[in-house]
Amino acid sequence: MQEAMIKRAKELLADGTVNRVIGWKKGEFFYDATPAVFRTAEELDRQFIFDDFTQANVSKYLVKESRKDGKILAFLKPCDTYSFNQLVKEHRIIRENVYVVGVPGGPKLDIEKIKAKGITGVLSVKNENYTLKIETLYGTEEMPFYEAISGKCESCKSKKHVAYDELIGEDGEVLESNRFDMVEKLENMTAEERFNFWQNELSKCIRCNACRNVCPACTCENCVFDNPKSGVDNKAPADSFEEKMFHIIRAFHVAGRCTDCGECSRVCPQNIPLHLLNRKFIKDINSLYGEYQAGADTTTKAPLNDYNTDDCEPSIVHERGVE
Amino acid sequence: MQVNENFEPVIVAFCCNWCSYAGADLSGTNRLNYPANVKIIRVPCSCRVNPMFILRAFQKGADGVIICGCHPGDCHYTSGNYFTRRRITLLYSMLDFLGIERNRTRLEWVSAAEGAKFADVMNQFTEDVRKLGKNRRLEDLRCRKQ
Amino acid sequence: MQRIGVFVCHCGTNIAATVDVKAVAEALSHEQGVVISQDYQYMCSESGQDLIKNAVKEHKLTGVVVCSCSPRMHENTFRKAAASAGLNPYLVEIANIREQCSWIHKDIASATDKAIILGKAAVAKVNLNTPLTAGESPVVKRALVIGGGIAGIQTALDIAEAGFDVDIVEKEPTIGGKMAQIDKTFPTLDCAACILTPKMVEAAQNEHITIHSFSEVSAVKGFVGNFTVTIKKKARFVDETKCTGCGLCTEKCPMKKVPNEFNMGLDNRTAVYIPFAQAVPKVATIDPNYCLMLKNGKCGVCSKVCSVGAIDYKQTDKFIEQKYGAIVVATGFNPIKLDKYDEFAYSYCPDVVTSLELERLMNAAGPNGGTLLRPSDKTHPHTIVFVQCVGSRCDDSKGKQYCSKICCMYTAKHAMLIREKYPDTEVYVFYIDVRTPGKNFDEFYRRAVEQYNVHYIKGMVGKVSPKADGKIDVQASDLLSNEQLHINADMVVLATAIEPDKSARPLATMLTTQMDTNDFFTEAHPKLRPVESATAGIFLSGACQGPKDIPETVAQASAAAAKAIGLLCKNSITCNPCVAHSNELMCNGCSACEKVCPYGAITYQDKEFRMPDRTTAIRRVASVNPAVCQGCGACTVACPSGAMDLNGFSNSQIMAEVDAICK
Amino acid sequence: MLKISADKLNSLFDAISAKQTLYITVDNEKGSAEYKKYESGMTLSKSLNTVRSAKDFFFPQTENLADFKVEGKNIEVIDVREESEDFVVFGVRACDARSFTILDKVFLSEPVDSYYKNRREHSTIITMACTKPAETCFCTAFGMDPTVPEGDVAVFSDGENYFFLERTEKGKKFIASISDMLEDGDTAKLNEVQEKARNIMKKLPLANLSTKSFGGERLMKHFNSEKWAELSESCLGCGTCTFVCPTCQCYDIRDFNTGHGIKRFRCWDSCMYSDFTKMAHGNSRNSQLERFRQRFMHKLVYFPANNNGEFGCVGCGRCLSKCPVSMNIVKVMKALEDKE
Amino acid sequence: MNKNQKEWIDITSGVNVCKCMRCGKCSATCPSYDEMEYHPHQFVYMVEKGNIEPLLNSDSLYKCLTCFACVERCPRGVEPAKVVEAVRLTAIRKQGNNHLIPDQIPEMLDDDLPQQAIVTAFRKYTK
Repeated sequence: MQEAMIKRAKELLADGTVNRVIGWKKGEFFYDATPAVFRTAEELDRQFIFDDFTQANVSKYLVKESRKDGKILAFLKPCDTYSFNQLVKEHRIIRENVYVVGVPGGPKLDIEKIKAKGITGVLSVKNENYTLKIETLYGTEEMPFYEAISGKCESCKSKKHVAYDELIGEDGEVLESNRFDMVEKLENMTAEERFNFWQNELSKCIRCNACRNVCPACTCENCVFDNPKSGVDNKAPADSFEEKMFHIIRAFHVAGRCTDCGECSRVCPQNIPLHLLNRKFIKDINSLYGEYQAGADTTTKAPLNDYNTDDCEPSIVHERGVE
Repeated sequence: MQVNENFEPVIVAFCCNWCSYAGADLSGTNRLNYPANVKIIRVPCSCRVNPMFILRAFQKGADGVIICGCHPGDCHYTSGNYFTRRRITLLYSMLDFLGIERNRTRLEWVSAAEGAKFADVMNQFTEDVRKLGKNRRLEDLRCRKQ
Repeated sequence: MQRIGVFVCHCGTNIAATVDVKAVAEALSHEQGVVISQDYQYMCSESGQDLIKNAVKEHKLTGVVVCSCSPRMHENTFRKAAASAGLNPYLVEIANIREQCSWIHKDIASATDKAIILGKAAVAKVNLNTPLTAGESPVVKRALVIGGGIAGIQTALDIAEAGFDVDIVEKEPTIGGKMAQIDKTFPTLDCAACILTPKMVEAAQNEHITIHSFSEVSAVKGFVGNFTVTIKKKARFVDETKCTGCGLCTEKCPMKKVPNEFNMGLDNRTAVYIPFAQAVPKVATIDPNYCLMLKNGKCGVCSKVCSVGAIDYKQTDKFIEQKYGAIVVATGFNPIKLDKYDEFAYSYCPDVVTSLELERLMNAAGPNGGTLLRPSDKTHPHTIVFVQCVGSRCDDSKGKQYCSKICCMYTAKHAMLIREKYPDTEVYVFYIDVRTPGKNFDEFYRRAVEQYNVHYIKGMVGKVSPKADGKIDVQASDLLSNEQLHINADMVVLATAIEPDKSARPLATMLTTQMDTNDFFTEAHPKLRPVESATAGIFLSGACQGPKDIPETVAQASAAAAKAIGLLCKNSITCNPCVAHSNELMCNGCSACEKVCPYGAITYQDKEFRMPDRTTAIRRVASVNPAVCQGCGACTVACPSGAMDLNGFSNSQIMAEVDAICK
Repeated sequence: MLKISADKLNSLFDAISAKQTLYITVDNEKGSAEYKKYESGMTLSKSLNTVRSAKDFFFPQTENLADFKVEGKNIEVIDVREESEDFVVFGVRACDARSFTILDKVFLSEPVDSYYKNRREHSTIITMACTKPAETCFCTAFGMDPTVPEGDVAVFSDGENYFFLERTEKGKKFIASISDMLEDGDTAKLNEVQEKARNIMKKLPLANLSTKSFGGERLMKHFNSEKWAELSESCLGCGTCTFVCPTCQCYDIRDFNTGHGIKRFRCWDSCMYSDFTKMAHGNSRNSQLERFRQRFMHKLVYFPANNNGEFGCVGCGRCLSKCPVSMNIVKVMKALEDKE
Repeated sequence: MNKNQKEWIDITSGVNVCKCMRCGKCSATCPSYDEMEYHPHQFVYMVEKGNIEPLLNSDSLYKCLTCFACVERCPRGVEPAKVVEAVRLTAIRKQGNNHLIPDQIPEMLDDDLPQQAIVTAFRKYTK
């Protein structure tokens, strides 16, 4: 797959439809590829990589890149295309400055899952019919492929490219995913248990803003948390309230716009399940206002920017579920 | 958890200028009593209430926040309260998801003619919040008054 | 540094009774930025306002807080006072310590604490106020009157008199409303048609007035001075321009079994009809539910006989869009349904009629040509019983709580007319109280009792039961002689309660005006602004605002017209300065605000910006048209980065109020 | 050297925590380690290092500096400092231990930071030698021998028991206080374990990372290098690297209005943030390239220039694994090396 | 004006007698109006004035058929039948004031009087 992408990229560079390519660049090890912009075929050959570990969502970079001159080629996985569409709908990406090539998503692996199993000093990983052979400094280890799948791919919601000018490999379709199971489990807990669960999780937050800066829905020019005049600019996790305020407001700002791409939970250094907050909003919107997938197209109004006269009343929150 | 009897909850009410604020005035002209814990902030429309204000109130020590607006269909700005209804339903559902007690937050449609309803809602809401006791789950420890 | 003046009002004893105003003034004097804090007996009085003016000049104040009654009452008074002293009117904040504090708490300590907190919140807000100047927006010199009864006609005539164009939208085929159905009017007994039809003709001929009969308002957009209204002209299958009103088609139409609404269903009319002789516009209308041609395609007699070819079976509803500066609501009233009052046997005895049906029975153009006959067997009635307050003053779910105001007078009128025309007929009126306030009203009622000896019996009718021989047994109690009467009556007339027209509720939603629980339009202020609605630019004329008789309706119609003229004669009106504004540096151009704006006040343009990293870039930013924006604030919450803020109720101001309250 | 058998370690912990508060490294349910206040029954963490470094004990993420009581117009200042109680931190790795010496250079040099000093004096650091370094470790590049860590007391494990070696005066006193539970033991097996660890160090992928092309004197060359554009293009400016880094010492001072007074607190700040060192005219480094360059120049050039060659990085490898886009100091060093 | 007797009647009847607007509709629909000395609207008016003595020893207490026509038709929601019942209970509850004594019954019987009427009357008129 990587070779096909490099070949196609070189063709498009050569015939001038694009003057640069955004993809992933090899890192020090086999798993730390960095999103990068390539301008020459030589750079592509030397550094371009696309394998089981390149899972970063590059659509957020296109906000800045699409404003530069010249057209850019972007390799987008199915979940990235939803974010891309959402950003196009909000006029953050100038659609005609981007040439989108859809690449197959496929379950990506997460090195953190391997390390969490206590395997350290990892040198290389090979996948032999769904069991991973891991070379480490301390001998070789084995691990079933499915246990190393990244969190966001485990609950993958769709393999369908919703925005592309061209496709490499065939297009998948929307999947029936169990992404709301954990949300339901939490909903069935009592209020006391839920509060303790979140108190324990959110108190670990070190306010590093990685979740906000990686989120393709969080592209404000001047975020409300950086602007002292907004009244909610808090930088210090003085006690549990600051994080709750930050995460509730952030979840609310992306409510109805979050495409559930899972990047926020992937990048959190403290492994807080932040995607559960966004999924709670998605589950509520689906159950109260009708199925809605952000980024499925670039026209329908986001649920919070729309209404219909017979919406349910907020007291529904009091009547349902466990007290 | 036991609730001491002389606990006086702090309740912030956001009332929309055209309906519920007029309803509050009407309950005043009819001398319908409701507890003094409720303090009203006037906003042009219930759709002006930003979730940040609600969280700010809880942060600074409020024990209950209630939002009052015009009945859907009566809004002076035609669609203001429809947006409020969606935003507040999602926000309250999220607060419930985080384990905050449900009776600390409420939304009530009160028209300018429903002075009695306004007083009843405020009495009942203050009682609900008094039963729950001081807001411990969503307060900022630094703002806690000794 | 802010220099704020705090003024705490006693409001006589309204506030001072349960709030220690001295303590409030003293407590607020320590607040940040407060330089002067004093209390006074009546802040809204002339001397009270002078207090503010002098303080502004003397202490060079940059903000004023008045702790008094509701801002809905005297915000403008205090703003004007501050403005006349040179302070920007929008640097004045009101703390409502009367309706929302002193009047509703008995315990002085807690009421005073609350007043202090509300004062602190107002001071915190005024610290962050910015001076605002009201913008201007153009006024369309055209008025719309919804409803063509006497109220609508009178208002339209007065507005036209002032030289402005007026459109009347009437849902019936003709204007005239309920008054056209009335026989004589009290207290002068002159015939309703004689005083109404000249006005209808005048309205038709006035070149400033256009009448949209058989039409309804289907959508209203915009705001004061700039309403865009969509009028649905219902299909009447007759070309208004061609029809001369000769009535030939109504004679020849084979379908004669249609219940005639104009005569309250007491007689029938043809499928193609003209409601009554003096109808304006005098144009036929075809009733699609009964016309054989429209229902099953067979007939077409009317198009054959019509000499000018005005009949057009293919006509469909037409929609016109029109811009207006002011809208006057004159939707009028209807008698309530009596199906829940089976004790009066209205639904199963034809001789039990409502007063409006009696009007038709006695009217010359009525079903029996003016002679009063019993609807069942067309014989002359010898005893008629009138029952007052049917459905009015009822505290149960069946009827209305309010008194319908006009029944006592029109029942006295009916009784007097019957006694005068048919001296042999006995007339009994069962009443709870006779309410005849107003000029010459009581004298009129006493004449009915003394000269025409109508029997007024204090006591309510309990049961009306028609007997086999056609007579009706009325069982009532006579409270003064403390006995139960059984009267053998030929006819029973029920003085039915009146309620607003059914079209009022959807119309209120379109106009975003307020309504009370009985569906009457709520006036801006019951005593001081009875003919305006709380929504600027929308006025109330006639019974849509509450039960009232013709003299009052005409008075209020002219008042509404005066108010509308007051608005239309301005070239532009100062509009609400508390509108949204976008901070272009922080705007993402994501058009979330544009989607939630009910008035479409937000547009986007590409502007060049110097970015933080010293490059220049073209960015799509929002800009709010202050003339169109009404300041609802929906956009400020839809905007994630807080770029969109609202003058007068900005994010920081509301947060400051929240902080002051939770302190 | 004094030792204690592995199974009696918990009773040692109980003894220590009886006298003063003890923090040890514990594995949490997410598979990563963190420092926790010791309660009996906790087991020492098996993983290599914690996510949040030990600097949090001396330079906490948020710390109240002073309170102001506001009554209407008069303000009263309240000093909130109180003497820190003694505490012991067990399980610090060599890299984190070296980070304390770096932080000491910053906070304990004139003008001395009293908050930091107060905590530093009341602490006793017990470090543990590394036996299974991860591929992201490169502490050897900064002249550190992880098998013999610094700190007050160094602890070595040879599988069955733990050997204690005092490294400073404070460490000596500490060992004396628990000497009744320790007994002497030969270190033959220990030296063998250390030898095995050392040659693994040599085999680490980043073992031969050299720092000779960095330091104070190459400031202009690195500052004007045109590689920064390519290196910084993927950086999101989030601040994870600075908050997990044991040697980052920048902080911001802010006031918080609690409604009945003002709390002045200091909190970690990240040079990657857009409002870092934001002044009246704005932020002097207003593009992500300048902020990115500032972070690594500070670690590799500015800090050594001010501290006679001592680098600002201790090679713990946290920023390598925690950066959302996997851009880190190793890639920067490799990109900026003088290629002879 | 017997204060506590009026309050007791207000409580047992659960009726707020001040709501009556003196329209007389209850008496108008009362089927046994003629037999009663005091009519339903008078019950309400006299209880409101507290003038209860004449009601207690008048026979009209036992003429009320409890058909509840007055309750159904009262426009103000005052329930006259309950007021009558409350006054009747006040009367019966006095010592030895049972309106119906068992040995009176035989001569009251006539064959078309339904047996059920006797049972309900006995329950209504005795303590």
